[in-house]
Amino acid sequence: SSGDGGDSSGGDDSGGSSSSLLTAEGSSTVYPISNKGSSYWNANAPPSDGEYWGSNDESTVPGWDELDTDQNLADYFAGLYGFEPTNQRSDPPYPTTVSLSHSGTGCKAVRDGLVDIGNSSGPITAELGISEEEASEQYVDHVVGRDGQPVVVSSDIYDAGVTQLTGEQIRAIYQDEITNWSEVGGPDQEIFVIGRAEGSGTDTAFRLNMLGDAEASMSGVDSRFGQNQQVAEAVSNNDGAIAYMALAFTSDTVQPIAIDFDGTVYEPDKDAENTIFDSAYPLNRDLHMYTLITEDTPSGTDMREGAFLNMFLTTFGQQVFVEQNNYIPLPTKDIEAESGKLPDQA
Amino acid sequence: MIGTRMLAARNALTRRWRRLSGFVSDQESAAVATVGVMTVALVSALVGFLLVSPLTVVPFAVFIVAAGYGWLSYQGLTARMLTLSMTVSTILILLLITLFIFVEAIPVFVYESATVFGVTVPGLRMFIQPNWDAVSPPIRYSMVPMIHGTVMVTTIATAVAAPLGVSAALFLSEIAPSTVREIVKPGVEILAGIPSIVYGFIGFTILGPWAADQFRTTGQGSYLFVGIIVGLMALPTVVSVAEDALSSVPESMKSGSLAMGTTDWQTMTSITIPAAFSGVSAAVLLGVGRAIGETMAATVMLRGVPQLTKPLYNAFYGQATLTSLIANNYGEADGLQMDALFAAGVILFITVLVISIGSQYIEWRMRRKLGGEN
Amino acid sequence: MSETTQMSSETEDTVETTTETADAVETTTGETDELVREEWREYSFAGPTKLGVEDLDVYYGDDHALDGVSMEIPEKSVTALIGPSGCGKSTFLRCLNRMNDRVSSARIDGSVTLDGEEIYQDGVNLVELRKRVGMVFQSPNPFPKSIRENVAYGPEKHGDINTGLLARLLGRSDEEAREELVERCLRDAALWDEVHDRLDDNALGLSGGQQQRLCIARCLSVDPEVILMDEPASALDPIATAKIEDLIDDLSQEYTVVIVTHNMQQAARISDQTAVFLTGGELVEYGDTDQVFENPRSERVEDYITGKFG
Amino acid sequence: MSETTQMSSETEDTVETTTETADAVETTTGETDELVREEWREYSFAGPTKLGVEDLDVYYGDDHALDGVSMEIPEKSVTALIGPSGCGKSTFLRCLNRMNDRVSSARIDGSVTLDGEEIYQDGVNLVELRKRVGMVFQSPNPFPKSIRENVAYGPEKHGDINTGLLARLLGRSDEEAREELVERCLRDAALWDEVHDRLDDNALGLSGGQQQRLCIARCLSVDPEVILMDEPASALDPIATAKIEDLIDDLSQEYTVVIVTHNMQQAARISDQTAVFLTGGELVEYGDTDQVFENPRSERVEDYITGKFG
Amino acid sequence: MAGAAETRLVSRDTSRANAVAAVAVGLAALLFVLALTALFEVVTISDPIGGVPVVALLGGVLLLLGGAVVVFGVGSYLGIVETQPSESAGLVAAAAFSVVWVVIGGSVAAQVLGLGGIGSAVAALLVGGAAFAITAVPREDIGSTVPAGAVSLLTGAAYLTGAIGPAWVWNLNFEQQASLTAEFVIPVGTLFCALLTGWAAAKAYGGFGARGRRMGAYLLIYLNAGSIVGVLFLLLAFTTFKGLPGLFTGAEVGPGVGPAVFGVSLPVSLPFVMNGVALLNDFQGVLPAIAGTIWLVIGAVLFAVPLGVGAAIFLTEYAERGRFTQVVEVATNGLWSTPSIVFGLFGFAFLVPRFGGNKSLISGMLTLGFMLLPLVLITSREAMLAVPDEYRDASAALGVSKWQTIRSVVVPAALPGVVTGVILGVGRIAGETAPILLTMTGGTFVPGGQTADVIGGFEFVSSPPFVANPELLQATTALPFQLYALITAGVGLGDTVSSPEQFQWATAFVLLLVVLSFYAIGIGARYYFRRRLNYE
Ligand SMILES: Nc1ncnc2c1ncn2[C@@H]1O[C@H](COP(=O)(O)OP(=O)(O)OP(=O)(O)O)[C@@H](O)[C@H]1O
Ligand SMILES: Nc1ncnc2c1ncn2[C@@H]1O[C@H](COP(=O)(O)OP(=O)(O)OP(=O)(O)O)[C@@H](O)[C@H]1O
Ligand SMILES: [Mg+2]
Ligand SMILES: [Mg+2]
Ligand SMILES: O=P([O-])([O-])[O-]
Repeated sequence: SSGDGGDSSGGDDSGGSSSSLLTAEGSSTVYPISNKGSSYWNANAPPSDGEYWGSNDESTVPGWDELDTDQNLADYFAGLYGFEPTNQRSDPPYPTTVSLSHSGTGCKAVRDGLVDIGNSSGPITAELGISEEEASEQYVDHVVGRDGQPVVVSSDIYDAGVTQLTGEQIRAIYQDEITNWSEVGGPDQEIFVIGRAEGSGTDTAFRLNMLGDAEASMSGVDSRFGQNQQVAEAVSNNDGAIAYMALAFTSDTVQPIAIDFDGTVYEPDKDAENTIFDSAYPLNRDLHMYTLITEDTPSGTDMREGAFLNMFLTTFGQQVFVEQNNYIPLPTKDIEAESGKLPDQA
Repeated sequence: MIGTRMLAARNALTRRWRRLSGFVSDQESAAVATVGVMTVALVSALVGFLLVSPLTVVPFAVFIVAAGYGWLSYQGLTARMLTLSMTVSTILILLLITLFIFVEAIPVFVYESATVFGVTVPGLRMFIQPNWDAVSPPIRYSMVPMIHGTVMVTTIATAVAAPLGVSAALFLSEIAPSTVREIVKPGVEILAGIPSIVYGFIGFTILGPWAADQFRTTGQGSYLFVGIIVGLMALPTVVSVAEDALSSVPESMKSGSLAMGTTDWQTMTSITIPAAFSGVSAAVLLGVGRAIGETMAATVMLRGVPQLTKPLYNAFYGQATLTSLIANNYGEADGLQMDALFAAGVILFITVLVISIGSQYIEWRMRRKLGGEN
Repeated sequence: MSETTQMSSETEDTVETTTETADAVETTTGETDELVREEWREYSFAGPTKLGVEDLDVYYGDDHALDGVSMEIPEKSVTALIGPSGCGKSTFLRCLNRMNDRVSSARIDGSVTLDGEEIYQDGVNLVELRKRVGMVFQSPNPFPKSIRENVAYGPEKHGDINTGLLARLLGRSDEEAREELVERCLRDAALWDEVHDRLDDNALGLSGGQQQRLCIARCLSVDPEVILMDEPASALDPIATAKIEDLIDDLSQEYTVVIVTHNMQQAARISDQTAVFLTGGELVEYGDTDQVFENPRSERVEDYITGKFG
Repeated sequence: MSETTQMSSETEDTVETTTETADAVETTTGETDELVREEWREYSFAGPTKLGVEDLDVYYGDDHALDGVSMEIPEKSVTALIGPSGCGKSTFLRCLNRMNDRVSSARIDGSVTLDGEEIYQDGVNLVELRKRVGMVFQSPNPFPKSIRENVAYGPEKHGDINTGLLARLLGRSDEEAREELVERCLRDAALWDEVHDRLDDNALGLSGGQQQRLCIARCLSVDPEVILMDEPASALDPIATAKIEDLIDDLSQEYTVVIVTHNMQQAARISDQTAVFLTGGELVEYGDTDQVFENPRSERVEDYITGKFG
Repeated sequence: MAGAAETRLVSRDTSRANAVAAVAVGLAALLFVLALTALFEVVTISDPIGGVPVVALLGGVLLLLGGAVVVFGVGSYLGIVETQPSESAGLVAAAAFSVVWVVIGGSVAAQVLGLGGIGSAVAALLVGGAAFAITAVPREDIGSTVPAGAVSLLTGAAYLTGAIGPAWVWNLNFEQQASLTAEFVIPVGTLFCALLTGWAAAKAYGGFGARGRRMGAYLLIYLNAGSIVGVLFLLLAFTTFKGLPGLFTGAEVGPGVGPAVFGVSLPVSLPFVMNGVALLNDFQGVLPAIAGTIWLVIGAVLFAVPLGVGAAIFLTEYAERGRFTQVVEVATNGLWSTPSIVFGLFGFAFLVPRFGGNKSLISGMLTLGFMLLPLVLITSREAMLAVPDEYRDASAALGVSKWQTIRSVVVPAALPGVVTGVILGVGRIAGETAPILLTMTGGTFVPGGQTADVIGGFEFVSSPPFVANPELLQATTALPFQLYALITAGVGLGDTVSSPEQFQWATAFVLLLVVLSFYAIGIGARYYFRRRLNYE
């Protein structure tokens, strides 16, 4: 799996117990998950820390019953893969770092061996333009959660009553066929069409799932931004805006709308009958963390990566890192399938 | 004619060679040997570095040792050799920069060739068709939108920086009492120090939304405000170079005019500015160069969609400049698209280089003219 | 005018300060000199006074460059200022048309009158003053323009002649008046014959002597009453110098000329009266040129003239 | 040294070129002068010749700055060079220690000998030459260092004195030798009394006259045989000038002094023999100072000395 | 000559008319400030001040001003006021006024009269031509007051009558829609009129003629200089004001509260600059970015200064001035104006593959070093050329060799210039984002534990290149990049940052502080050296 990125000093990273820095890079969609995981990992909170790890009277860690350990957080997860505990707060058995860019960059970085883990919110096949076979021969695809990619509008539009659009309308907006909100029942105002950077997973997934082709044209876009956060900022700062993004970035000023696909209305509400939080939602997508298959690690995932990835596949991880970020946790059977891709625990 | 010129060239060469050999023969042979070792080691280290060899460090270490020995034994000669190699390195870096960005840009020039009158011109299509699309076929890497954006931003920036800058330079060199100058001059310099990302930050979070609101545009990001901000950034360059030019007009000329009973304003407009005209225009040119190369403010504030504004003079919209294209897309770009970014770099590089050389030429002419030569 | 107000406060309290400082410096001078000084103070001439200087002190920062100088300069005559380098000749000259106002470190105390009117007071129109008191500098400083433009520069700026593009568009151009003026001034400066066929050439292409005469012509063009010259021939060769000297002689028919020179023979040749400054900015002797050179009252002046120093 | 080789090729073909050019210029000079010239060429003095100059021509680009100058300078005496501005006095002086090699546009033809040895030939050690032929410049140019460092600069760089950090660490420091040297040179330059209590002050803080004497002290520190002085007193006041003149007088006991001055009285006062250069770089008269001033052979020199031009 | 009256040498009395002109200038200045506050929405144009709507107030003052200026001009023309006007206001003024009136004429024709494209163009040209004639043909007192006053009168009338009211909008009918709104046009129009009438009034105050022109020009030039300083001050003050709360979040003063440095606890704790971003921190900070910036600067300086100074020595002292030095000069000047992003591209293509293929601190250092190099070379060369030849001559005349002269005289004398140049250059590169974006930056919100520690990172290895420093070969962050990351991706700060906005502004403020302190040191050094070298 791991290339020589981050530790090209020639440090020994073929063995699972190397303690060199674990690097991840890529998707701004996956970033909230992996970065939160990474910060928990690096904090290596002791079991007495009821806020971030461990159980005590005041707070209960989700899924604590499964874990129930008296070790520090990273010590525990790394220990499962044979790493020595440090028993030090803020000093994990090996540190991790997550860089933020977008999926295309993450996939390229893992391909070129620059990082251990490539985060991507679109399939690597679309990001790198490779076939399924090539992908499965070279990379291991670890799915850690799901995003019900929302379409959002600025609050002035939402308040003016545009709370639902059809899939066709959205496509028309993005392909420059509809340019004024009045055409879809809103106020007489130009539509500020916001897109994500080309090469981002969000963009690829949107073209794929909404426009039907990863290379579909998007001539209607007025403005493109590098990261989801910037999109959110732009939507809240400007009137008449529409954008696609990831669930983690919605807020009061960045309102997701309901979308009508062929008569089925997917609501931005977890409790609705048809919800964008459901895998049936056409824009629903997997959030990936790719690792590279190399000669040293034919399985594709070494012990460091395994220990880190395993953390996300626990109930604890799904709840804290995925669900608390407003993403969709994996169903149990998917978790089992994903766990199967990891190396055996010590 | 050509014959005599060649003869002259040969004479010059032989003279050089004789001088060099004379120089070498004047030195102790051990000194010459040391310098020889240094030269060979340095050249090998350079070659090693260029070839990405891990052994680069060996010749480099030899160079260091030889230089150390030479320093202790033949300081004058070694110093001369060292400073020469530093000069050569500096030139080499310039050559490398030119070489690398050009080489990297070649594939996209080939890809975007177009045929006119039966002649295939590499890269022509980048300049004659206006669509950039790096995702949907047909993939097109047109530079037209970015050139348009750069021209828009630079024009607006120049309109801001040139008059204000020249007037401020005039103020500093001719008008301000010395106490005021002591305050304003560092102030202008500090203005030059404010990092462009800080401007970009303020522009993106405050100015952008404000302008979108004022002009009722569809969303934020306009050439107008990027231009104004970039103009503000180019201002200090214009001020300091123009001030140099203005104050290099000899005091005797200014006194000559004042002694005739003209006002100082008349002296400025009739004597000082005309005499310093070349220098002042060089200042403006350098400011233009700065504006063209400005990156981060544009990257953060613009819309990042490479297309022409409609109509072309609509400065209330801001799409992309050559610089912002690179900064926005280097991350996910790959293959040809990456090469296209290098092509943008090449355009920037050549433009700015031409401007720089032009302004140097103008300044050189001015110095000659004030020196009394015509 | 900002320059004017700058001076105001210092003008009034001149009398007190000067006497003190003068005393302090005087101690280095011998007794005889003291007497001599009283004597030349009574130098009198026929005809009216053009410029009157009373107790003029100039400081550059802490540097006392002129020390209580008083003298009266008669109309339509040539007055030479001589003295060793750095004794304040140029400083004195530049006080007469307030060009020293441009030196920010300079502080000026005392009084200078032009035709009896104080030039160091509030509300003096510097433009008008410098029109009436013209100046020619040590090294020729023509403007980087054509010869014609150089000569016509002053009148054009003063609006006496209008030949700009707009004036031409409106048919108000005074081309002829300008041509006349240029010819007259160049003739007066003894330059016409040499340059009349290349009036459009750049003035920087002239030789040093020609440039200096051009500067004189330029100075004449605004029709001044007084012409100040600061070593106008020091950068010139003997032939050019001779021409300038002749010219000065002619000019004194109509103008009051004050000239600084480091060449004593020159001073003796061309001036009617001579003032000798010595180091420290004192005016040590002032009188008829013949008398000063042949029979100086002060010993120090005699030393200076006979070349014991300087 | 690169400078040495630079000279080599030009040195040989001196003789031919010079005669031609000299003829061309000669036409402007009167007949009598021609004769005079022959006469002073025979100026002879008792005692040995220190510097001999033969047919020296110097060109700056196309500018002929020195025109076939030949003269011999006697040991342990003061030789004054006078002449109008730009006549080539400085150029001549700078040829005597090959400082003119530093002007890239200068081309030098002819021969200069020091104690009979040609200094314009291949392999001349310029460092050694300039140690033997020291120089003091027109405007005082002390280094921006302390007074002590200024005086000790030459010997330290030549390794005669070692007081660097390394030397001090190794216990080889010649502190005492340095102190002695500094004192001796400053005394010789008549500066010791004024500065001995502030040797560590920056030399730029001294007055002009003191700076000039410091430069003389610095020049003495490397123990030269000849001292060239280019208008050493022109920037100084009378008192400082008098001190320098006394000093020159003293120095001539031990050193051969060649001095350029624009002050004829000064030349008359201090020098044993005087050479008069006139515009065009000719040496027009050379002889005993008294004779040159009182009874010049050339009319042009007489004109010059009596101030008809220059 | 127009000012037929004989000019007196001394004129002390200020006339009442002069006072009027002075008051008009003052009024214009007031209006200028008022318009600025309206432009930046400090006062809202629709709100009333003391019962009068702001628009009406502006309109009234504009009318007053325009009237005053016109009356003064006419008064001068009629000889009621004593002035010395020139024959004409001149070509420049005429051209400027005709441009102004072309715009006004065209806009009014298009907007109010609803003429089409050609119609408005004709109207614009007619009005512009008339303005040109009125400026150029009559005497200066009329030519420079009437067109200016008329603009002001017209604008004032439009505001007062409500022709341009707070709700006024002019849709420009561009394909990408844009409109001019009252919020923008009213303050800007006022600003513009204030400038025009202020200029005219200043001219009137100077009595027209040469002195009047000087007055008018000086007014504008002073205003410009003042505005530049004002903008600077505003930028700094604004960033400081916004940045301080974030900077001082969680700050504590007291013995031992701070982190330990060499075993001693500091008496201050400023978490924002002493922490990284980590889950267990009480307060988040940007320490790794500060450290990254410092290392970048150190690396760039270590690379560029020896190289640049050495090359400068060779070029000034050894190389003969000629073609070669000229080419190098042109090349270095060209290199200095090369856009920073091009350096980034070069670093990306050339350096990154040579240091392990991924972004690394050392690639960033060298890229910035390349940027710094030409500046060091240029300033060192200038400083060395400025060393008087007398020093070199004096040393040579003592028989001292060339290198000794360079070492003991030239370099020490040039040092102030070199040092100042380097510091100012460092200030510039320390704030650069574009080049490091492509060559060095990795983690966005880096924990304090991952602060780059270059010195501790050195180690020897058995295979070539024998020396290794993983810290140098790792991506890290730096202040300008951190700010960029905050703009593009404010996520990831964790839950412990109560206000991401404060965090952003504090980062901007710290960046500004770091960069400007380099500048302050540079400017201070220059000041110090200049005073020290000018031996009083
Ligand atoms: N701008 C200035 N700033 C400071 N000091 C000055 C300035 N101008 C002149 N001085 C000083 O004032 C004194 C008198 O100078 P001034 O130029 O008047 O002398 P001068 O008699 O004209 O000498 P020279 O014959 O060399 O021209 C000198 O000591 C000089 O250093
Ligand atoms: N470096 C140089 N380059 C070109 N021309 C020079 C140079 N130095 C001197 N000259 C010219 O050579 C001629 C003689 O100059 P030099 O300095 O020797 O005269 P000088 O007699 O010392 O005059 P002064 O009394 O003014 O010092 C002059 O015409 C001068 O212009
Ligand atoms: Mg003078
Ligand atoms: Mg000389
Ligand atoms: O997840 P992305 O940042 O690549 O959209």
